[in-house]
Amino acid sequence: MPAADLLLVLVVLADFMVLGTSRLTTCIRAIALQGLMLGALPIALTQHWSLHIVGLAVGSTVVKSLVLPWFLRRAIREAAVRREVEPSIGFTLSLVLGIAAVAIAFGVSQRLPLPAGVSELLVPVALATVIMGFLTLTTRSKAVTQVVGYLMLENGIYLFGLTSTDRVPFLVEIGVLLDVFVAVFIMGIVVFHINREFDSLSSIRLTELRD
Amino acid sequence: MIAWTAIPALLLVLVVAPLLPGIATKTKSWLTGRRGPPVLQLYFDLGKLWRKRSTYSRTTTWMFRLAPLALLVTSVGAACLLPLDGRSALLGFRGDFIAFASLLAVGRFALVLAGLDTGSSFEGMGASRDATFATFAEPALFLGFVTLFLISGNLSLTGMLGVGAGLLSAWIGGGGHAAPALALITISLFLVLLAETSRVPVDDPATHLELTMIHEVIVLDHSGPDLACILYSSAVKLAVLGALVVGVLVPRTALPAPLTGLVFTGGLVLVAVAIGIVESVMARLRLSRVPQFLVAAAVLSTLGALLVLVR
Amino acid sequence: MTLFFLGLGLILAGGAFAWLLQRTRIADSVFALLVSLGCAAALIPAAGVLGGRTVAGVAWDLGPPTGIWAFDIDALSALFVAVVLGVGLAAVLYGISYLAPEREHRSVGGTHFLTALFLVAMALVVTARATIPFLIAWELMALSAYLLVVFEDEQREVRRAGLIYLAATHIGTLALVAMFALWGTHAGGFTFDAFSRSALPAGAGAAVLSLALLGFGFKAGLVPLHFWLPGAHAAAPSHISALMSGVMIKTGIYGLLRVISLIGGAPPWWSWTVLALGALSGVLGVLWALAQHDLKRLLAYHSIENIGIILLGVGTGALGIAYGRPALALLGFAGAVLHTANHAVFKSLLFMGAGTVFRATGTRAMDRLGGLARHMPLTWILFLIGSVAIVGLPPLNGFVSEWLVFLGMLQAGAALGPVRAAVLGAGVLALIGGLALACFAKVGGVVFLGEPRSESAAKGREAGPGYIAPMAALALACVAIGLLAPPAVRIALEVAATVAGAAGPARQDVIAPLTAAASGITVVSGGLVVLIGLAWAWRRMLERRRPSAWTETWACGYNGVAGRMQYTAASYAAPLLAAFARLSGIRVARAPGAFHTHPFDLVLERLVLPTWRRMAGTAEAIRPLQQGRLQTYLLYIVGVLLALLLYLWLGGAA
Amino acid sequence: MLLLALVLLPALGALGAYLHRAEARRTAWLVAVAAIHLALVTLVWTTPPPAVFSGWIAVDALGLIVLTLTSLLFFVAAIYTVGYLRRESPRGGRAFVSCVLAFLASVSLVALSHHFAVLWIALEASTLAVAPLIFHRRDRRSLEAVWKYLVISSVAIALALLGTFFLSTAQANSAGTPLLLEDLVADAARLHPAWLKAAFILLLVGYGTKMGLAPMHTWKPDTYGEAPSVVGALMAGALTSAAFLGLARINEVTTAAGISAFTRPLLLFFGLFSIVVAAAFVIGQTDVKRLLAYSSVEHMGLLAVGLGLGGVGAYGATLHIVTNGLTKGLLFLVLGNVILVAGTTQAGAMHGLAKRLPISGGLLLLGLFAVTGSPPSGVFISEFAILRAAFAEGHVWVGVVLLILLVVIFLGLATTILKIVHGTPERREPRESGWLVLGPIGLAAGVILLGIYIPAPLQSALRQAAAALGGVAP
Repeated sequence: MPAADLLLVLVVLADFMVLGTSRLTTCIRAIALQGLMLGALPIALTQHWSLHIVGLAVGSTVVKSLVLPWFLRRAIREAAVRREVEPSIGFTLSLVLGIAAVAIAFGVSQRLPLPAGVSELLVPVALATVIMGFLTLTTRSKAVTQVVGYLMLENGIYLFGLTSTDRVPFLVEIGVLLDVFVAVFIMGIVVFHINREFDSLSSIRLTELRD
Repeated sequence: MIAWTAIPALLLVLVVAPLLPGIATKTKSWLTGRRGPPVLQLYFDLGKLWRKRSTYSRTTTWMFRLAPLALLVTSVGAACLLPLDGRSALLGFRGDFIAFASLLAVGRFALVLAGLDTGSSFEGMGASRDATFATFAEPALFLGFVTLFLISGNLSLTGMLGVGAGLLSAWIGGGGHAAPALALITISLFLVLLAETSRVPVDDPATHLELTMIHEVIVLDHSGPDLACILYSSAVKLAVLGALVVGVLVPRTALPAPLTGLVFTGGLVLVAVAIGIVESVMARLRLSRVPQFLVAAAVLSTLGALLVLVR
Repeated sequence: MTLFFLGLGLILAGGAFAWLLQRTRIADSVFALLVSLGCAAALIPAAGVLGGRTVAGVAWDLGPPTGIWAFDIDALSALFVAVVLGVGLAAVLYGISYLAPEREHRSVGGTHFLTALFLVAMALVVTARATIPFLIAWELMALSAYLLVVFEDEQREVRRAGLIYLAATHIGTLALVAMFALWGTHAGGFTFDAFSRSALPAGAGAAVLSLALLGFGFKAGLVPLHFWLPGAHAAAPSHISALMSGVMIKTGIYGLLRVISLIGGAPPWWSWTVLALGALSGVLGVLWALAQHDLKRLLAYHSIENIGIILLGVGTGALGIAYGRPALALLGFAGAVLHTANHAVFKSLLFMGAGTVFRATGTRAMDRLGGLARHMPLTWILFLIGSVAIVGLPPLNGFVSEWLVFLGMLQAGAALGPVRAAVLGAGVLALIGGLALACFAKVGGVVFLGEPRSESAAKGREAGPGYIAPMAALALACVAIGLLAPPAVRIALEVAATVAGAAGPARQDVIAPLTAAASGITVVSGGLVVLIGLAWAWRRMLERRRPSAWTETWACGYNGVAGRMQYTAASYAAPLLAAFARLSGIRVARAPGAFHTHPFDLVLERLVLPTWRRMAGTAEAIRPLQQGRLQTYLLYIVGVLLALLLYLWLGGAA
Repeated sequence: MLLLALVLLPALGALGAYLHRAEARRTAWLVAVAAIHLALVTLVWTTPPPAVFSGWIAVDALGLIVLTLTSLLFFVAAIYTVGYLRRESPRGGRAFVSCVLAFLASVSLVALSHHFAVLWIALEASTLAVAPLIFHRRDRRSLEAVWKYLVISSVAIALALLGTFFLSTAQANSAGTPLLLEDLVADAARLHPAWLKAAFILLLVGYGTKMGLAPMHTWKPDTYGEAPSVVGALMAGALTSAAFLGLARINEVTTAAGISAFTRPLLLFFGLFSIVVAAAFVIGQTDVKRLLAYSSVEHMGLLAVGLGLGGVGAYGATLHIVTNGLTKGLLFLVLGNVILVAGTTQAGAMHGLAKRLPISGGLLLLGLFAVTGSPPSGVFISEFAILRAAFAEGHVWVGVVLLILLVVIFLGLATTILKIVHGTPERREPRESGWLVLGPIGLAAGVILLGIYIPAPLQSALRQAAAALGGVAP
């Protein structure tokens, strides 16, 4: 159990890293790190080993900490985009809101009746990650950061999914993983096109379509 | 439905009609200290016009020539629908008062079209005014009939004014507020008469300025027998509307037959005199005020109807 | 009913042939033949019902959700079928000639097909006995009419008029949809049979009646729901104007009558409302007509007026039921249905006349017309017959129905209680009659009499028999109904009896004396015709003895008359309009030496369009919601999520 | 096996299409696959196949309705695509056909899945299959559109995944296979209500976004505005219906669990709010495709309202899936024809369509009247049922608001579309290509047929589907 709790704390720290940094590469590194923790978590949480758990751990690790970060890095490599511009609410406020998110997550989890045998940290961390994913999505303007935010959101949900690993069949989890993989893959392609199409030094607004 | 007994009274009206404008003019002359034309002047005029030949404008069509005849037929037709002898009309049926008003309207429609047929803007002007004032006179006339219907409970003119109307008992305080209502509509009908027959204060038959005329200006182009028809029809119309006023004011069903004719003729003469008096004491209204005058008549009628309604 | 549907099928087939064969020479003849046959076939059962026979209704069960499709012809339906197909046939035949000159510019065959569809839809509207077929027929009618209105869609005005019409009719249809939905929910079924068997609770009944007034009121064009009507009628080709004005708007009246008969009467408040709306429509319709300079717009406003008169009848009849006076109900409804039929005949005639004038001169502006009587004598006589009829004068049909409406309102006065107040409506009807007379004197005088006011008016020549014959048929109908008042009145009363639900001796007590009284009308009208005829013969005889002289118009010393010097439509109407001040709906522009009046629709331009603009403004104001930033869009989702969680937290979780 | 074939056929077809290099062969392939798929669907109607994968993949009335609609629309779209690709040859045509087929596979899977996780996977897959199609034109605007679509849809679908997890948590104490629809419904009484409600909320937001319920509809105008018309037709007709199916599935569970009092007001609120938003944005809208997008928002709102009303409303909503799908397909394809000749989506730049392209012009007019619910279109019948439900279930105010909004939307749609249909055209076009009008004519015929008569098999399917959603047939 302590290993699992440690991993969960690291997940939250990775969230804060994304929120606090201005460098895109750091963002991607943070999400890769988070992916690594998520890959390790099924193993740390489980009481009885099975092929299901191992497969999930390997799959997650490969997709979330290796393939996707690599792909995102590639997507931004050609354009000289390295820095995120100031988020619309400022880095400090982002971090403060992140802390608030953690607090809310812990508060809410107190009230949720959970099935027995699940780490007490798991649900709050999942919720906090979801919220901070949303925070990233709604306050950052660079496309890459938004993909990172989406990944955080997915990671939070994945974490929640771990509460019911033993009830959700393996096939489903692989399907989910595959979908996320394809989603980010396509997003990456679009990010690549965005970076090529729009002047990379100007802040990317993408607000031509409107009423 | 058809009462042949009404024919003598009808003939009487048709004969006496041209006398009434003469009496009105004479009264007015006397009151203003002049001698005035003879009472029978209209008969002379009609006779003279009858012998002449007509002159037509090349602009006009058959409408222009039809109008005087239509006017004549409708005026006489309207007379057939009134119980002139105080008892029953030549032709009476449920809702005949609507036909009465409509017949007068047919004549007017033809006359207005004839005015426009000449293409002259003077006659167009007259047509416009005639149509305008007649429009406002219509509700007053109908509401008068409505009041009569409410009092008598009958839907034909014979029933409203003649046999079975019970106007006499109404006048002497029979049913509720019937007497004041009858008084109101008498006034209202008289005002309608003034307007429909183009007398002061709506129109001045004696005027000679085309821009101020109404009735006279429509018939500017009519001549000879056509004009005679028009003048005679106007006189008949005056007599018919006068007979209506007399019919309301003086119920004669209780009188013996010979006396009825006498009273009736006397009543018509009185109406003519009243017209003369009005003409001598009032000036012609401004044209834009005339609708108000007629609306006032309609208001009187409505008031009359309301008085009977709320019994 | 088989014959009826066969007839409708023939009409549709005629339309289809007109479309498919439009490049061939026989298209028109085939179309005319098939439509004539179809109308004749479908009219046979209707005539039978009016003659006292009964027709067995039909019903097909198509299963839910469209349910039972029932059709039937009772006396009310029969009268309207007669109106639809009788007038419709004349309009279609007229339309063949009327559209012939357009052949080079556009697909005339398509228009003929739509006209046939329009006719069939109207015939189905008045025979349908269940919700879904009724609404389908109703909408087919509305939409085919729309497509016909925008016949000349290259003109901006036409498109605008079409759009306004479409908007109005759609609102009306939705009101009816709501009405039927509500009614069916309470009645437990969607056939008219189910409606008539059920008793509505008071609240639902009030809602149904209000929605009926709204929905059918839009179609009928009563003030203030009339705003689509003048534009659409003016924009449509003339035979379509004739159909719309003469027949289509009457389906609104049909609807009201049908609803009354199904519910079994309406409460007093509703009847009074109808009566008041009738008075309002009548007076304002004719007043606004007087202000118009465009011949077809003028006629369109007269339709509003006549709808007002019809509604006075409907309101009186409804009052009769509401206050338990069957005689009153019979008279009111009889006036309404007879005037409906009459108006269909003479208004179609007038619109065709206007169309003939338009074809001859190329303009509908009255102030560019004049003097057409000389070169178009037949058109003029037919138009005059229409005019006399619409003004409600003897010896024509308009007089008969207005007589009935008058009698209805007076009959109210004979009763006791609050219903007596309806008698005052007679004054309003009289005013309407007076105004209508003034107005049609203007139309006839300005358009046909005097001197031409423009080159194009001078060029006008008499139209061919293809134009004249259908108009003559309608004119003949005007004369026939006018002179044969007793049978017309009897049929109207029988129809009214089906609406009022009156039966037995009570009904005969009313019908017999009234039919007798109507023979008085025949005497007056016949006498009028005969006497004027005699007077004319006598006068011409006299003229032969003393030949008349021909010269210029005297015109108080001016030398003759010139077209442009004549009194115009605007100046003719000015004193009357001045008396009504702002209500008259004209904008006056004065300049030294110039005086113009511009008529405009008070309701459309002061109420409807501003409301629409305000709505569009509001819509514009919330556009920034969709302002293009992805982050904001995501915030919406987060916001919704939080709000929902809060909802769960506060209320739902327990 | 038949059920698997319905999914695998287009999936393999997608791969196969990618291998074809010649465009003509690819489109022939597309039409062939579409036709076979449609034939298979017909087979499902005649001989209902057994469920596979222990009930995960099965066919029921509601799913069959969505499946048939999808297959039918797809077939029409495939025919249309033949004409479309002839006129406008896109870069990357290979990916186009493959993605379209992948879309068919995923939506078929949605319709057939009786397992919430499979449902989710399939819906997410359909989202992803569509994305490259939106980016078809490869310009800045379509780039922006696809980006917004991807992010919003992905976020929403992620929420739906969370909801699915919640659902499985709610099921912790009950028997049966986790997340299997039949088991959830059968043992609904023992679901944990709080978790179920939370799951419903998340699924409502998630699938609601995919449907395009306001205020989560924001991707719709951009996406529909930039996607090719064929794709628009498929998305507005089939994809939204599939997303609604997701919502309907959870609704089956909540109805069985007896928490309708909690879910129905939410459905009513989002339904009406969507219609309000659609009304506001339809007025004065000059871009025809965005106009259709808002119309789609409106109809999604109607579906939600029908579901939220229950009773006959559920029946109405089920029928509305079909009628709306056909109508949307018709409108998108016809407007596609317009855009092909006009070269723009701005209504101001097109006029005189009735004379320029008489068939398309007539169809557009018909589509306008159909989509606004004029009788005798099928949309009218379904809307009428929903309206009846409003009165019958005691939500009179819903009915009143609905009617007023329908008027406003009609005005907005009519103003813009009639501007296109009427007027004088700039030039006349040669005869219209049969490929481009055949499909829309078929759809129009279908829409009108449904307004008059509903065939017995469909009728009984609708009845069953309505019953599953806790409603009744009229």
